[in-house]
Amino acid sequence: MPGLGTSFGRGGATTFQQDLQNSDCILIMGSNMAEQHPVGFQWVIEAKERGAKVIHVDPRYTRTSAMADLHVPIRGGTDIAFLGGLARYILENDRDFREYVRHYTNAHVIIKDGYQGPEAQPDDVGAAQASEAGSRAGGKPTGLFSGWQADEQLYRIDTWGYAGTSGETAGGGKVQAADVSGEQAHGAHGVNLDRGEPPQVDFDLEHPNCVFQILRRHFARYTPEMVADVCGVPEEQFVRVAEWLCDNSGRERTSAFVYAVGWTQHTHGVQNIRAASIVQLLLGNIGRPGGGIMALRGHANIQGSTDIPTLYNILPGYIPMPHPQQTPTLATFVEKNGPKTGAWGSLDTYMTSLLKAWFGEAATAENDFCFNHLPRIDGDHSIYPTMVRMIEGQCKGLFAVGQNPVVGSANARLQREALSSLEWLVVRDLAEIETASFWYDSPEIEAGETSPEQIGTEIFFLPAASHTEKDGTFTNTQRLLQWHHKAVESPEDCRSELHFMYHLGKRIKARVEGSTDPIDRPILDVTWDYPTQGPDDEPDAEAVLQEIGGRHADGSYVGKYQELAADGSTACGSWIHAGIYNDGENQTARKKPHTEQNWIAPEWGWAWPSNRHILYNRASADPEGNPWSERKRYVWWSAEEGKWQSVGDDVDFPPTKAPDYVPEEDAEGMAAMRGTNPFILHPDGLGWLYAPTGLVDGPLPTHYEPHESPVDNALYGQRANPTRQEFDREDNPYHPPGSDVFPFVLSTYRLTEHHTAGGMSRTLPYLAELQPELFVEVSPELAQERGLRHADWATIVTARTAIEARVMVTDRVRPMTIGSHPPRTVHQVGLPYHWGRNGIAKGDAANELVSMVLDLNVHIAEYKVLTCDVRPGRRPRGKDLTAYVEGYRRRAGVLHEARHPGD
Amino acid sequence: MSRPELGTTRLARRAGSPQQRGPASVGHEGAKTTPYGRPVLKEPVWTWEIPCYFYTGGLAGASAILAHLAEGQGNPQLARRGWAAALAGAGASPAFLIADLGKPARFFNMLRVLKVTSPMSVGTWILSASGVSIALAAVRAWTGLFPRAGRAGSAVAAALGGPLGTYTAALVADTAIPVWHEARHELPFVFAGSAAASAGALATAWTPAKHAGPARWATVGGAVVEVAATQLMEHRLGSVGEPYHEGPAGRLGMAAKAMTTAGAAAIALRGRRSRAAALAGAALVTAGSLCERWSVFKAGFQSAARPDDTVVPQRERIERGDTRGAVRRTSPNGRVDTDKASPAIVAHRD
Amino acid sequence: MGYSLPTTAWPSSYGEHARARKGFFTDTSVCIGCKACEVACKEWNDVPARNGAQPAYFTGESYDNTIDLGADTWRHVAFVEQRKALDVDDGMGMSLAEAAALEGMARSEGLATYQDGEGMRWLMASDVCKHCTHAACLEVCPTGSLFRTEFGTVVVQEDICNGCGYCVPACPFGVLDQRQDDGRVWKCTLCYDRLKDDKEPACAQACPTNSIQYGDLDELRERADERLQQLTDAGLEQARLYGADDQDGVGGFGAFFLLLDEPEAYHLPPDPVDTTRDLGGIYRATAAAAVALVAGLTAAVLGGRR
Amino acid sequence: MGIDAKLVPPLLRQLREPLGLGRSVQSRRSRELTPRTKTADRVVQSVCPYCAVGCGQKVYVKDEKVVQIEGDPDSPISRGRLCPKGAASEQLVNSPLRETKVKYRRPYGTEWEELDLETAMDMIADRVVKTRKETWEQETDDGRPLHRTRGLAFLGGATLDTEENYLIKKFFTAAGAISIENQARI
Repeated sequence: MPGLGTSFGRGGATTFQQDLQNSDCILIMGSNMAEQHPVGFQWVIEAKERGAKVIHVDPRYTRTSAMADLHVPIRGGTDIAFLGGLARYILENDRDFREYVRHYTNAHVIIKDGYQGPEAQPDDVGAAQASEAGSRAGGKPTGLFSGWQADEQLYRIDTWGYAGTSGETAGGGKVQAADVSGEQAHGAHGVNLDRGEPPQVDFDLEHPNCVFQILRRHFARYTPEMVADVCGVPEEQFVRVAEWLCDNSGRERTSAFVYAVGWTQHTHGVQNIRAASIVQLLLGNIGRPGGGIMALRGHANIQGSTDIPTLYNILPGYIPMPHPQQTPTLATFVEKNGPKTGAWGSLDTYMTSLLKAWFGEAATAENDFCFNHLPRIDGDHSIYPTMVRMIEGQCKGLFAVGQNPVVGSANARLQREALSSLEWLVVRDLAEIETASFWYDSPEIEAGETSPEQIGTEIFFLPAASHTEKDGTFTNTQRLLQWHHKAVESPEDCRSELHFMYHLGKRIKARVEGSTDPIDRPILDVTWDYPTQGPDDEPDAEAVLQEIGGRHADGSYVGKYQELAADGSTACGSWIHAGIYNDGENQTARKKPHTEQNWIAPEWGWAWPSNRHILYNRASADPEGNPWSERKRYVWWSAEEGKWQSVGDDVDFPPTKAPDYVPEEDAEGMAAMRGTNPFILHPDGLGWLYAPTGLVDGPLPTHYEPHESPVDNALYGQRANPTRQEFDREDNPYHPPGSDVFPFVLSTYRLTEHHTAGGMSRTLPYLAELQPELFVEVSPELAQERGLRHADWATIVTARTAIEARVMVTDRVRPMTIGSHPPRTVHQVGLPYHWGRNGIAKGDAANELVSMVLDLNVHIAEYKVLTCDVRPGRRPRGKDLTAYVEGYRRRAGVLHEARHPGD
Repeated sequence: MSRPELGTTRLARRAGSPQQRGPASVGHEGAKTTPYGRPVLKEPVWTWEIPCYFYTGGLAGASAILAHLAEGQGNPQLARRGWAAALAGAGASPAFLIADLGKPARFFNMLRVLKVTSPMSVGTWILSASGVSIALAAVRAWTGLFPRAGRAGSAVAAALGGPLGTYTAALVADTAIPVWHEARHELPFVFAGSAAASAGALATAWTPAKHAGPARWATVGGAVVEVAATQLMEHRLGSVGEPYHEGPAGRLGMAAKAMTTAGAAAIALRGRRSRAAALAGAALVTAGSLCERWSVFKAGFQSAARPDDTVVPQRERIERGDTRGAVRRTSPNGRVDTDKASPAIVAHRD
Repeated sequence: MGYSLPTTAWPSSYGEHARARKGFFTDTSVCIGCKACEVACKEWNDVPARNGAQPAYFTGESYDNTIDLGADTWRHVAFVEQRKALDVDDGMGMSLAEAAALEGMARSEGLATYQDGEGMRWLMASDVCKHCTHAACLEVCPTGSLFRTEFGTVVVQEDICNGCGYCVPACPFGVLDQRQDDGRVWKCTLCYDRLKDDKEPACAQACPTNSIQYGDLDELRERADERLQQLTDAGLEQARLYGADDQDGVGGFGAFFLLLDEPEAYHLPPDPVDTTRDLGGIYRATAAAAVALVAGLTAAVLGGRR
Repeated sequence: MGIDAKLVPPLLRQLREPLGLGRSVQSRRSRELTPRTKTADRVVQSVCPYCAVGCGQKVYVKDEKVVQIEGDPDSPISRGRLCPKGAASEQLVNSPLRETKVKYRRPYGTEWEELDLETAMDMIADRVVKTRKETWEQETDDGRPLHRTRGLAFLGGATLDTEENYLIKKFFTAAGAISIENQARI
């Protein structure tokens, strides 16, 4: 989501699923939409029926490919090379939507002189640390941006900014880098511009250091030949994709991109999305009907759980968590985190309202609205490092709520090690998942390495309520909150999380009552009085939603976020959700049939922000405010009425701000936003082709090989993402680059018939029978090479462990021919990851094989590409398995030491 | 559906069958056979009771005719034994059916309706009516009670004997199973011959030789018809008849022919004079008749499991132009391609 | 109401109670093989899963692990992986290694390959009971359990079925089967109960891409003709309708299909026939055999006197 | 048609329909069949809990039990359609493998034990309070505020409701716990 956040301002899909029907061309990449989002895929079919081209770029031929006009097989992990190739094709052939690019993106902004891109030759860098990478690369450019700190393996980003500015958050330490990245990058906090104007610009796009020219240089070597060499995509096929996209973009036509975790689960995941954003901005497809980037989330409320996060580094509405160095007071917090211009210019109102919602009467102007009640983050406190801290005995208790890390997280064995090291563990789920049963049933117990008598974790398994047993909202993949009504009471001990958290909070509050210890003050002050109902004293979810949506001091509901105040007169749990109780009505519970309203269906649920369905839709009109074309009419300026009009959506722009509005000197907030700038959360109101801040691994996407890859980087001396987050531990061993012992590329994925870690599908007879056993998809060529027999067993091995699966020999998986001198074949292997030891459909978990190595921007693991070996037959059992894997490690020379620069 | 042995699947178990393709590519555009060699049809669900019932039904029907004719001819020894055999057959038949169905109520459920489109429905009514009339005739034959009803029963039973002895052929012929349906013109004669042979053989064995002349003739004549009709059927079936040359159906068919021929020969040559030959011949013919029914029964299963036997003849019909099949494609100019008319559909339709 | 596409018993036996003939048009060109139809059907009709004592297993038949239609699968999605341009014989009896080697050779000789984007297609099709205009299962059913409903569909009445199993081999598509535990025969009812409340059948309602369309059969046929024309115009010459006409061996299907290959490719018979259409001939042959039996025995009795 | 068809046995009804293929053989059950969506006590609009498409669901309740879940035709996103997982939602709710009682495993224990829900909640609250106190970090070495604990963590699934996430984030943040994470990372 930072990929979208840094590019456009908000960390959510820019469009909505129904709008896909308006597309003239849909590129599905990093997503297997027909399989993972079958019902959403109906809108792709609708587009196809209207004549749209559908392209699927994916290593495997899937059910999505079967429906596409063109399936382009690609070597896993090379998406940036492909997308960068598209960017180059567009730029070199003048196929960009120039007027859109000129006015709505930061193409015209001039970047600091000190900026140097990854095309620099080792000698140019002048930094000693890069020389090693350069010498190893045999004359290839370094692949490093300016500011690389080899000793810390981090960038100092002060050379990346707009020329004439100085507000970028400085790099220079993992600690701080994590602060400005990730979900916090939503809106790119921290860039300060006077009245929203970049200081140096060139609207002719000719200045050598303007973004447009930097972009051209950056992608100059991403030629079709290079794409073929790196991705294994034949040139003709690549050009066909590029032509289809270019032909179907511009004034009259729009193309849409669809992605999912096939782009995020990489050590360069955020940059995959950045690359797509660049292509879509160049083609002028953002903010327009049938355009946009549709991010497909995998869970009912995954968008919602970042909007109102259960994430360590943000508060509701993407407000950063405070940091001890930067933020001794609320004022400094606002100053450090909120740019003066754009929608983030009002951060003080959002933050104060949040604190009022949380601490109520106790939050006063005198005590900084209890700002100091908030805990501070000063490092990576995300889940993977936290699991490691459990192993080290520093983290003692864990709530695993509706989550099954033993199956769903990378390096399942390490996950179990962490759980075994806890003092106490609370598991809440519908069925007894593997995370609850690891202490008596696990591969380690099977191998005789441990036993229940050796595991000291105290475990509470609490049965959960199902979605039919509680009121509440899910935020779907298009930011739409939909209320689901309670149908029945939950059985016996089953309770909702709302019930659990509320009553646990009550108990904890009771235990510290009367305490004078200052550490208990926040608990005593937090507002915790929600009406309850029913036999189980279920808290009223509507009351919670009302708190989220916000109230004025007089108790009336906040209508929109612009009403929020910094003086404590409003309380609002999440500023982006302000207005969710507009007119006293639960907006999310609106269920007006789609047949009785326009195709956007604004009266069904409620989309944040302000019920907008296509974000940045100001961009669907030209700078003067007229629709780019009749065919793509969506939002336009009506001079007669002095306000913006739309075909039925909410306009993502101040409603009466004329296209010719120019900010005055010293203007702040939204007043500092020109009438032509559609990306109102960015301090400059522009779509960011180039991200001067917000990302730790570069302002532009660069092709790097995955952490584990059989080949070298054909473009740069730097092999993999230099900032990737590694865990060099004996229990998390990595494969050496290009290891012959692990010669094949493995990708994990999902199937239509199952759900994620299987807790909600392997337990159901009707789903279990559809895909009863784990299987591994291999090409006929690989089957021949390794002697694998169709439908027989195979063992898949990594340095982590070995698992077994049924063999699916299929033409849908093909070896890729890459490189030209000489060409070489890379075999790819597909492995769905749903299985585990419990339920009806049982099998080994694919994530046993995956190592913990993360994208530093967001701390997401690289599930999509790793290397492995595949052998016929079942895996060894018991101690033999340990010896078997140990043999592999020995032969591969797996060592536990930090990587070398350039690797 | 049970799990096959570890590491094998239905596909692997069928290794070597003509339907198997490389496991990677299971088909090509325009495939003429089904992917994975999967059958188009379902195998029947019937168990061992059904071929036994074929036999007992044939026995009852032919025995009733034999007994009735023997009555008319003044051969009460043969008649009484014929009625007894008919009664045994008519009694065993529903018993077998009920065993197959699971409970008696399920048999009587068939009397809920009378459906001429269903040979089984018609047959059930025939069997029921035969059962009652055979019982009456048998009571009179053995006890002399209810003479008028018995006489009527005798006539009715004889009249129904033919259908009772042959309707099971119609039953199996009216299915989609190629080896049964394509033999629809021959199967009734196979079953008729078999019925005559079975009834004759039982009567031959049981009736004093002096009175058993008609029974011996019936046995020999029935056996000849059974074997000849079977040969003709197999010949006419062509490749669809392959199940009769392989597997259980093939072995049972061989045994049937051998035993029936040998038994009939023994009775024809020595049956009148030698009690032992009569008994042995009767036993062989009876066994042969049972085997023949089992062979037909098993052939149906084997035939259903062979997708080629279902698909290829259909495809040939289409290619010959006998029928257009169930597929329609538009012609290049967009008009519907209907130049090949399908044959008129006859018989009882729904 | 005018009734089109009549069957023998519908609408005639229902008089004013007859409703429009309902059916399915399954357009496999938009089937994404998600199996929602299989699950929605089972869920609504309480059809048992193939787990428990005889658990489902990995069949290796692409993504199909439910194998075929039967007592416990009333909707079944077939998956057919096909090589297109690269026509390596048909792989008969070849080992995997041989097939792979041959394919490798084909590539080295410059034939079209998968990476050219032309070498692969994956057909998916949701199969179901055809609700034939002339339905052999219904005709041969001795109990009247199978019957023609007021919607023109063919339904097994579970309170009547006695498990005789006659319909199982009678069906030219192999749709019906017996459930092991209760001995009765089960198949798609076209959600008879839902139809009575004017609700769409569960599978059609669930189908994400509208591959399964439900409605009045005559309208569905018109829609199918249009669709076929549309696809043909778009150059998809493999498209064809299956069971959309009265002239075929079962008098047209109540649930018909748009396919992208010959029916055999989907395990479907190219020329299915309601064998009861030959029942006249069967009865004649049987009657002749019965007469021959009587005649033969008469001859035997007469001959046996001597 | 004069006589009430319901009272006449099929064989006689066949007088009107000799072939016995249609109405004459219809059973009483078939005649009176009613879908359970019609006999349900109430129907509630819901949202599918699986992926993030956000399909509308209709939940039918009879005798306080969910008897059917199907697509909501009113939804502009899904238009009444569901995928296999969504279509299996009724089984999810009424799953034979669903747990409905608290289970407790003591340290080094070899078996699950029964535990009263209220007791379990009390025990969990005790542990949170204790762990929090033990692992509290008040300030950095140079005296800047930290006000936190890293001694306890939360990992949530992304199938939790927005309101639930809000209470979780709110309370744990107030309690100083910062490792509050969810599926979005996984």
